[in-house]
Amino acid sequence: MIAAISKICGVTPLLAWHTDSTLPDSDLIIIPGGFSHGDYLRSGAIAARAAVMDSVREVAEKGVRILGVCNGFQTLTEAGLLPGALMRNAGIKFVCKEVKLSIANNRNPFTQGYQLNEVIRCPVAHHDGNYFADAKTLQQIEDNEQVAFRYADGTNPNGSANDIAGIFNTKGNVLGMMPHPENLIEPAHGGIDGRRLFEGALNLLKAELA
Amino acid sequence: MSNKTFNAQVRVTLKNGVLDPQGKAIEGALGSLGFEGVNQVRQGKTFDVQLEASSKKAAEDQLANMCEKLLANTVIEDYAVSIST
Amino acid sequence: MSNKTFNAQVRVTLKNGVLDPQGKAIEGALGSLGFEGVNQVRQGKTFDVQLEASSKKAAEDQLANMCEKLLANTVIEDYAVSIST
Amino acid sequence: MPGLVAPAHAKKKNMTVNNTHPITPQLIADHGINDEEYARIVELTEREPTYTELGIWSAMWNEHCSYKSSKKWLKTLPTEGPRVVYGPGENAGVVDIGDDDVVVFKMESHNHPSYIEPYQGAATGVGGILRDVFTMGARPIAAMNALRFGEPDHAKTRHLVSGVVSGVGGYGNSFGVPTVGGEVEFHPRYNGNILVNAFAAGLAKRDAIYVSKAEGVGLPVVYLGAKTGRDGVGGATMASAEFDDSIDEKRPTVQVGDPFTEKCLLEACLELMASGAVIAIQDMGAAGLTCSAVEMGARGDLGIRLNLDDVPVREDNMTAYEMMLSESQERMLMVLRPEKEGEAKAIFTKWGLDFAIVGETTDDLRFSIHHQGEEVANLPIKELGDEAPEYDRPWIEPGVHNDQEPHLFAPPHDFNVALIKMIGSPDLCSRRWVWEQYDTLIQGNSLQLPGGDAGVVRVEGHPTKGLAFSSDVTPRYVEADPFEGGKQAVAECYRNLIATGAEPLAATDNLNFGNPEKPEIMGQLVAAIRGIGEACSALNMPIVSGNVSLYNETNGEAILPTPTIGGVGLIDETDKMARIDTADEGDVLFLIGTEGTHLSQSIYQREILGEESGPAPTVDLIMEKARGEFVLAAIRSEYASACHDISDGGLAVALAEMCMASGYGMACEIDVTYPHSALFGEDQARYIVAVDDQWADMFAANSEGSGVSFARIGSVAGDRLIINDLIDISVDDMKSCHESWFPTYMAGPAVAEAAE
Ligand SMILES: Nc1ncnc2c1ncn2[C@@H]1O[C@H](COP(=O)(O)OP(=O)(O)O)[C@@H](O)[C@H]1O
Ligand SMILES: [Mg+2]
Repeated sequence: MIAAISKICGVTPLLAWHTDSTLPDSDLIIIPGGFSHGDYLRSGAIAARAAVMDSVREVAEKGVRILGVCNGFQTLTEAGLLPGALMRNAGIKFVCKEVKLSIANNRNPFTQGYQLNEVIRCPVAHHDGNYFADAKTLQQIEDNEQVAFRYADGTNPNGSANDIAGIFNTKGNVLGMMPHPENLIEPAHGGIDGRRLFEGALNLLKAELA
Repeated sequence: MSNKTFNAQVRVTLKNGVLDPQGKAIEGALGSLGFEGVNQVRQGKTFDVQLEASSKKAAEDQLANMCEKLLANTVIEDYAVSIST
Repeated sequence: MSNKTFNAQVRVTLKNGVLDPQGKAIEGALGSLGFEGVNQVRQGKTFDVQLEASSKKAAEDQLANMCEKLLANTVIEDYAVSIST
Repeated sequence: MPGLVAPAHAKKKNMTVNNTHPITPQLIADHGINDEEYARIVELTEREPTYTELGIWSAMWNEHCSYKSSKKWLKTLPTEGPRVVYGPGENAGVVDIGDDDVVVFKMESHNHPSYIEPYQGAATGVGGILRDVFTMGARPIAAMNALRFGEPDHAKTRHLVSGVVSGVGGYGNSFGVPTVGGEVEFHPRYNGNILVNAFAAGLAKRDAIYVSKAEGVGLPVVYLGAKTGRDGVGGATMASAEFDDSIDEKRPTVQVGDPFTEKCLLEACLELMASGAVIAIQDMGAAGLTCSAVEMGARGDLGIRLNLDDVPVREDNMTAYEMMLSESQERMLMVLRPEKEGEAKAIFTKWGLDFAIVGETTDDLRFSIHHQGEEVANLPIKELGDEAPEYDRPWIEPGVHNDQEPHLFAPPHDFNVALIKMIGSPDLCSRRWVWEQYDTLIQGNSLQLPGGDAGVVRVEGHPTKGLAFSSDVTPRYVEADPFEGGKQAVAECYRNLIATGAEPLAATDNLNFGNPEKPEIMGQLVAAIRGIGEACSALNMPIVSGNVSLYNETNGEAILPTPTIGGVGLIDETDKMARIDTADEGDVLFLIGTEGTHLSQSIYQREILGEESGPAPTVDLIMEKARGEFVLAAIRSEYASACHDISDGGLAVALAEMCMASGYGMACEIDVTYPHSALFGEDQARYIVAVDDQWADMFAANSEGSGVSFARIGSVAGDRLIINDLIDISVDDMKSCHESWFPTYMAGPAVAEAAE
């Protein structure tokens, strides 16, 4: 993720340690993938209770953009910054493959680089990506148009409710998603569909700059 | 105030209505192994916790607190605490 | 022979001496959340199984068999079966 | 020497087995030590060893650590080359890839533990090999796993496949290394003894490599990582013993992996090394504290004194014996620059790991162990390793089979049916079910994923370079002809690297064989090593690291001899790579090599005729090299729009695989003497290259000019594979058959991992 961000914006991101009590002043905070604390107990559970998450919660309230990818998404739900939970994949196994995503809401900095309903390619790699929320919460998420991405064309790899692959918080400044857009940002990856997400979030899109 | 050592068991189970892919998979596997008459399997977690507290009540309170804060994800899970010794 | 429905609980825990990285990580997390006096945490699994059997004894036998064959990894885990209803 | 007599008063109530435990003939035998070896041990110890000492001797002298049966033959392997920085003897081999970068790699087996507990066995196998790589200062960048299971219908196979694959993934995914390749095969000869060979490679700067040789007297010996438990006490001894049906009794030795601790250990070690605090470092693998401490001392001509009271333990009442032989995972031993102690300790504390000074280096060349105020062992440190027995075990030259002409093999009733059956068979079907459980993308540098000829990852920090990895061996060939089979394993690995456009650099070998005390098994080992050596010399692929796993037998039946080769190749310009899946409509197809003729030991013979017999195909190493270099040059000159080597199943299977990968059909006209051998013969040193129409004549002219045999066999077209009037199948039909065997098989009954 660090390499991807450096490639996209030409600046190396600052790092925060899990015990830090403050965060550097920044435009975008990313909680990347990886098995934080081995994903012992529940995926993202221990990371969600790290000291640094208090600061994340604070700046989230102030409207700073926060992106959680994969384990980052799990951490954000465990921390209560996003609704629902990510359960064991319906197929029980870890799954690493490319899926299709359709853009469910592009009126947001993270997704503004995409067309509404555009279908993009994106890899997933996770064991617990099966999005669950109770019926009422799910309805709220849908009503508020909080769904950012849905698995498209029958590629739902994990049994997620309503094919949900990524959601915003109600304010729209926090995005959590299971797929890994950072692994599809340059021709060497075989595609660049993931790039626009970061460009949007970092205000690097041409339209925005103009 | 002197502390005593308590051995506690915490059971964390999925709330009703929350899907349980692992339980489902086990149901299927049991069926394929020839076990008949299995209506349902739900998988949960247990934690055997040894802790020091001033009283059984204090230990219970602390354990419930641990569940709320860490051991259970109360969006999807219920918990139950019991102290054996 | 008419079958009855039983609700059983299976507890699967790591054998003594087997490393429990999960339990260890939870201990650490509880510590950093400010819980004091936690000596040890060991994580295990539970299975709530609903099954039909001709008798309580038959249900118990079947559950033990399920543990041996699937629910527990007897190389590193112990199991205990209890039938509540 | 200081007379060490285990005093009778040494009894400590809190020890499970104390150090005065009598040394009986039975106890000696239980440690896998024979009479002759014991006599030598007494001579070197200069008295009867104590219980702890016996454990230490047995750990150091068992097959796993001492290589006593194979050493004589391993010495014959080519291990040097202009790029080799460190060959065998270190934790992993180190090879220069230019720009001050080195690649560090090794392969190691975890066969026995994986049979007993497939998930944890495989997981800790991956953990062990990763540790070997980062102990040297390299950050792991790629992993592979070579797996061999019993026949699919065997009662245990599905359970083992399921557990091993999730264990490999469970550890590697969590640790964060991409798994970019491997092998999976099934054969009844592995029914009671599966093979799990794990490979890892890492990247480091040439001048930042760390080795195990300690330097300096009176320096602190530091214990790093996770705490010690009773896991795997006697594990290395178990790995050197044949299985019998009493295996269940050996179960308590199973180790559990903790990938998160390992990840922290990686980061802490690299940080520590960068701080300049490390003089020598060694991971605790087989025989844990014993092996690592002896190695560090003996290499540096130093003694080591350990105080076990300072060893971080996670269980009560551990004896010296248990601590010295524990195989708890995720641990390291280091000799520290004393002035850096504070800094070093802070790093480990930050990563939540144990850091304890447990001893010091001495000048007396003794391995001295103290526990609870007593010296429980005092042994000559050099002799523990250097004086390990080295056997020239009797061996017999393997027999040879007469060549079998193609016309002696029945042709199929229907070529389409035969091809479909072959590509949907257990050994040729798609391994997608396996590799989709592995994180192949983590770190963001994967350029070629499993499913092609070799996995490729970028060299981080370099604009154009990449490394290719392939793992290969064809055990049925090795069984038929250990010498040719050994050659073939190397040659196929070489070919897979070439097919991506990589220059093969070096290899690691994992020699899995049966009981070396049987002359015919020893003969297999000797001949296979000879074959590997010859091929490695001819193809400039020195062996820089490796592992020997013997006694792979159950109830007297040995596995197929399986010398797995893990090869590494260098791609200078990754935008000029070739891949299996990039053939484009209109491309012209070239066969590099000649018409297939060899059907003995082929997949055709096994899957269609139901037989495994005859000689292995021979490898002409001169031709192998000439064709390899030609194909490599063609790829580097960007002639090849796609490339694939021809291996199991022959030409037709290779073409089918390219069709399925690209989604395009092919129309081929080939010269055939015997159709079935032309299509399915497994002759060696062959490739298929797809060339853009506009370059085809030029490519043909170059082939002529360089003297390699080649044939223009057709073009990429439509959505069917058509070969003469023999084969006509739609790509979709091939795909569905190729993709379905594994998931269908694994959906069958009795998979215990659901409860994981
Ligand atoms: N255990 C495994 N893990 C990852 N990839 C695997 C595994 N087994 C096979 N593969 C991949 O499947 C593909 C086909 O394997 P194989 O038939 O052995 O290749 P080849 O014939 O080129 O040696 C290769 O890309 C290989 O890396
Ligand atoms: Mg190949």
